[in-house]
Amino acid sequence: MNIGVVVFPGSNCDHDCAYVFNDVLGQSVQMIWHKDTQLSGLDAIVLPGGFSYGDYLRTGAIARFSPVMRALKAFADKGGLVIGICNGFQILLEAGLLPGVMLRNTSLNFICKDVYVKVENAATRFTHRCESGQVLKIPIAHADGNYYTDPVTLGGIKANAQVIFRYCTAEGNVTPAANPNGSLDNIAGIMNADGNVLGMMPHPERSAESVLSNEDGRLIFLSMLSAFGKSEIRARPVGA
Amino acid sequence: MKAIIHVTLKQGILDPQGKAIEHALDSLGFSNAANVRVGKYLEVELNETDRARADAQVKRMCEQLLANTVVEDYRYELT
Amino acid sequence: MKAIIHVTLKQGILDPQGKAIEHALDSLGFSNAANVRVGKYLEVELNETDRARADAQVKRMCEQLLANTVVEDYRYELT
Amino acid sequence: MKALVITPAILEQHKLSEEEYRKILGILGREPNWTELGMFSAMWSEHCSYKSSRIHLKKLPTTGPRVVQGPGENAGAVDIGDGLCAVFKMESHNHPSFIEPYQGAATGVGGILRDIFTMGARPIALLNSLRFGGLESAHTRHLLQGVVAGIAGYGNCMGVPTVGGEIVFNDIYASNPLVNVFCLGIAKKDKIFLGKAAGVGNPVIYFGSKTGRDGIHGATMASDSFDEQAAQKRPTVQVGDPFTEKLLLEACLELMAGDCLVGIQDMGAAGLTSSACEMASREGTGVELELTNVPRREPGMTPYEIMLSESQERMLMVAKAGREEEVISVCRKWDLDVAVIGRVTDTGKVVLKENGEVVAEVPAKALADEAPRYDRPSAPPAYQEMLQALNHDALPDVKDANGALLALLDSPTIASKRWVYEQYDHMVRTNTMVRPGSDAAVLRVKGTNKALALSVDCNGRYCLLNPYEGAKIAIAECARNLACAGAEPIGVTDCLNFGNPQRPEVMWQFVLAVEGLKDACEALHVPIVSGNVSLYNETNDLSIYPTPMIGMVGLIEEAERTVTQWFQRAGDVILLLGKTREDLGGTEYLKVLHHREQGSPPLLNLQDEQAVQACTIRLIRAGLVQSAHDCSDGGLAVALAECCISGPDGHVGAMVQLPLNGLRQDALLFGESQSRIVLSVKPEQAEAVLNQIRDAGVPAAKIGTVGGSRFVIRLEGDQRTEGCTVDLDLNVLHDRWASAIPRALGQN
Ligand SMILES: Nc1ncnc2c1ncn2[C@@H]1O[C@H](COP(=O)(O)OP(=O)(O)O)[C@@H](O)[C@H]1O
Ligand SMILES: [Mg+2]
Repeated sequence: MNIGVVVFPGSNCDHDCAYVFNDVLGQSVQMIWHKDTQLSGLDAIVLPGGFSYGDYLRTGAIARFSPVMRALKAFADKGGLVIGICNGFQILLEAGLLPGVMLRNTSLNFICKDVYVKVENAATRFTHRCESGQVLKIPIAHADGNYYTDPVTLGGIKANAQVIFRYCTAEGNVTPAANPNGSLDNIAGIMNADGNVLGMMPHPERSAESVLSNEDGRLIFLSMLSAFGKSEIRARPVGA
Repeated sequence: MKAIIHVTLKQGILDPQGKAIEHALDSLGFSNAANVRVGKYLEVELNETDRARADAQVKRMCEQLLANTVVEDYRYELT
Repeated sequence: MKAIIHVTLKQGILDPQGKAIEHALDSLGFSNAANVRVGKYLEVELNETDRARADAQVKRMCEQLLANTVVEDYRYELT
Repeated sequence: MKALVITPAILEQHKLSEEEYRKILGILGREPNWTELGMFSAMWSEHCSYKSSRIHLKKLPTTGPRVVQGPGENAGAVDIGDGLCAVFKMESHNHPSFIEPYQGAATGVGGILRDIFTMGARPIALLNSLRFGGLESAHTRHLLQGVVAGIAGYGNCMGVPTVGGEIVFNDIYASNPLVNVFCLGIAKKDKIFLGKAAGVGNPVIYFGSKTGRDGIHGATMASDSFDEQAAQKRPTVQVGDPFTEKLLLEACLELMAGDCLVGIQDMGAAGLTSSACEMASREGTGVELELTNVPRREPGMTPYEIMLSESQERMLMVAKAGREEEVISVCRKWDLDVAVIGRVTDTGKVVLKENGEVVAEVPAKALADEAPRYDRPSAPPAYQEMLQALNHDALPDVKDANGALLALLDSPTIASKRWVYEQYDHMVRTNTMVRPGSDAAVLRVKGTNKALALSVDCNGRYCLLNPYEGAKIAIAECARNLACAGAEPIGVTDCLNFGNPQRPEVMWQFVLAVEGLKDACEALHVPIVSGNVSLYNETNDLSIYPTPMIGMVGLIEEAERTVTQWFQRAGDVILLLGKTREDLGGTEYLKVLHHREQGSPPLLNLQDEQAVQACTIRLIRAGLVQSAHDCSDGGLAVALAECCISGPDGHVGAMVQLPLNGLRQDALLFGESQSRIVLSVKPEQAEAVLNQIRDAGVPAAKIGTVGGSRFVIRLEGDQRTEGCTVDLDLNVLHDRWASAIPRALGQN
């Protein structure tokens, strides 16, 4: 599978995403500079986490004007797979590829920790290797992950099964206490109506290797692979 | 010409920052402070002498970049 | 009574945010925008009818919490 | 060049003594002008010149088979095999953080990161050591929140994980908090870059942010004590821009991957002055700069201001002649300001021009290396004997062991630091195998089978009571933390925070502490490869405790062979390595329960320490250990409690029995005897492991079993029937420990 990882000024999980797809799962990875306007030969594109443009003004607000975004939109319009993780999710929101906005965490603090998310829809190209209702442990690391949208939009994405992950307890209960940042309805990840663009705040690339003592996030990448009829090529040992 | 721009959260949208400040004010003893709302304030110098053109430009800046109109309102003055 | 508060970076203090916005405006084609400075804008409702007391309070709020007077200036109005 | 009338007031303002000024006159053979005076003032400040500390620092062991770069460069480098080096250093940002906690701490992180990536290393880990006053003070709470947010704000944005650190709260730091930041990066061994201006005629290139009037004279301020006037120094505050630094990092590493670079140095303290003169001085060359080419943020800046500005996120580099375009295009790609501002010369001088006219001319070596060195008088303080005198018999033994343990876990110095490290991205770069919360952080090294363990440590109270022993213990404890992760120590960096060196008692502390570091490093065979000295940490004549902070790096050959501090499984057997003595002096117990900071710190026998550590590492590498935790603040009872409650996935109880052996109860439970480690091992392997430990000549005992929902310590041989045991519900224990800091901040 050919994966493109977009590098914005200030992206800082770009290497991590490339490492997972390339070194851990054995796929071919291409780094895409934010000024590139041609995207060819790619099966899926990752918008990685980080602080594009320092997160100044609003998270993702400046990055969405990067030249690459037009090509990315065209890629998505043609059905290409796009996954935005953390800052990538924020950029997708600002760019209008996904509905809603991110507000500051209710604590106002940056929060880095493991959270549990419940797979609300396992019939997607990003989650079909999970069970419906499965609880995944995946870390978050953000200051602006408080998802918000208007009630009409919310009703729409819920009715359409576009809410993919919700913050929950280890047992899978979606409770206010399990909500780390104040997100509406405990939303941790959503998808577009066509099912080819996913945004999620938790970082699956940080939980995809046994050496990091957590492989839950790998299920998302494996789902993407098998959506293309691929499987991981080699499971690498530690570090390698 | 200089544009003075205010970007504020729309009425009804939860303002986590405002709430946190309200809480902090309260614990500092300012118990009569309420409904704190936090917005952004921007100053932009414009190399432009035509008022109408400047106006149109600032409006576009706000719409495109400075405010997220899904949740934010903006207003500006030119001086 | 309501306090309208502006908190801005002192002259000469680096404003990374303003710099990044200026750069973004430039690449969006607003090449005549310059010297972007970003500050905070706050609205605080005060359960207080005495103007002088309100004034003193807001001043203390700014000094103690709302502005970081090491790097920021503040100004306010009461309405 | 305009001559200048130098008055005593001007010298005072520049923190130069009459004698130093005479030396400057001798060097120049004339009066300096304003710019030159400013340059000398900055470079000869304590902060830049180490004038009071240098002769003592010479004694530190800095060599070893793994050392690739020792002290003197931007950071030290140690060989970790596979063609790679670990590049690391620690820096203080104490004064700026007191003036403006957020920006002070943030720019501290920015500075140490630049030190690492200037060497050609990609930073992969940050740690921090913090000292604050007691959390009862609103100002301290403000400082703590600001500093933590500043470290988070900068490190998180850079995408460098903050994987560990330590915090101590003690009123002595109330008006002089310490903010020390450690950074480690990985570089190819044959691609280490140094700060040298080699090759006459090569271009000197400036890149990064523009220069503003920020932080002018930061270096001299760092060598200043505080008083009520501190507020007036505020305009010198520097604001960090981590976004620009991230671009600077990527641009540097991209440039370094090519071959157009000759030398590079960041502009830290003393800004353009220090980078220019140090680069020339190291190579014995000179540089000539045209200041009008320096990118500036503000109009009307004078040469003085340009040379002394400490604006952040700036670099100076010497490139190969003719390769300027390559450098410029990489910088432009990353949206950085860049300008050729001068050339390398063979004059040995830093020559500054403005519009072609010479405005300053100073020998580079004189600025960088010829600052006066002082062997300042040292003498023990009059109160030293009183401090050390502690009559144990006058202290009643502990009556309520449960209460005492809870009080210790509630002490912010011992309590969980989760509130802090949850604000730090500690996982970015996906190397963090062991996150904050265990004795040492562990990071795998991509492309190898290895891992690195990192720890920072220092007990300032021990150092107050006995600077020599305290410093030894700082090294030993840091190494012990690494040993508990199965790592062999391979390199040390330090950050020596002391009071005013012009006070003989402070010098006495300093000299003894350096002796202690030396002896401990030699005994544990670990070199010091980089470091920093922060003096004048005093406010209104009150000096901080001597605080020689230590950062240590350990190597784990097989990444998977590492363990954490928390108990793993019910049924495992708990072993205690090392000997428990009546070590109550200087303990956290004495402070929290008896409100005394007195006595002699625990004695440390370096041979015993070495044996305990080597044995622990060997057992972990053999896969025989389930968990390992060292005993430090709060002693054995606290260490055991932490083994029960500090794991990320829930708690596990323990049933422990300790023979009293004639010791006081409080000494046994809360004394801080050194060289002790708590291991848990599988029951079927317990006997064999115990024999191995004893064969290694290390005292050890089986002291209990893991399991249950309570934490219980029974004292064998105690005659009393009441209050002589610890017996607590795990949730009670955990809540007290976990909520202490948020509670103190009013955030629970
Ligand atoms: N300022 C800090 N930043 C990040 N992590 C911290 C900080 N202070 C403490 N920690 C983490 O909390 C844990 C406990 O710290 P500490 O009690 O100092 O450990 P030790 O006594 O073993 O050195 C360690 O894992 C440490 O890395
Ligand atoms: Mg420890």
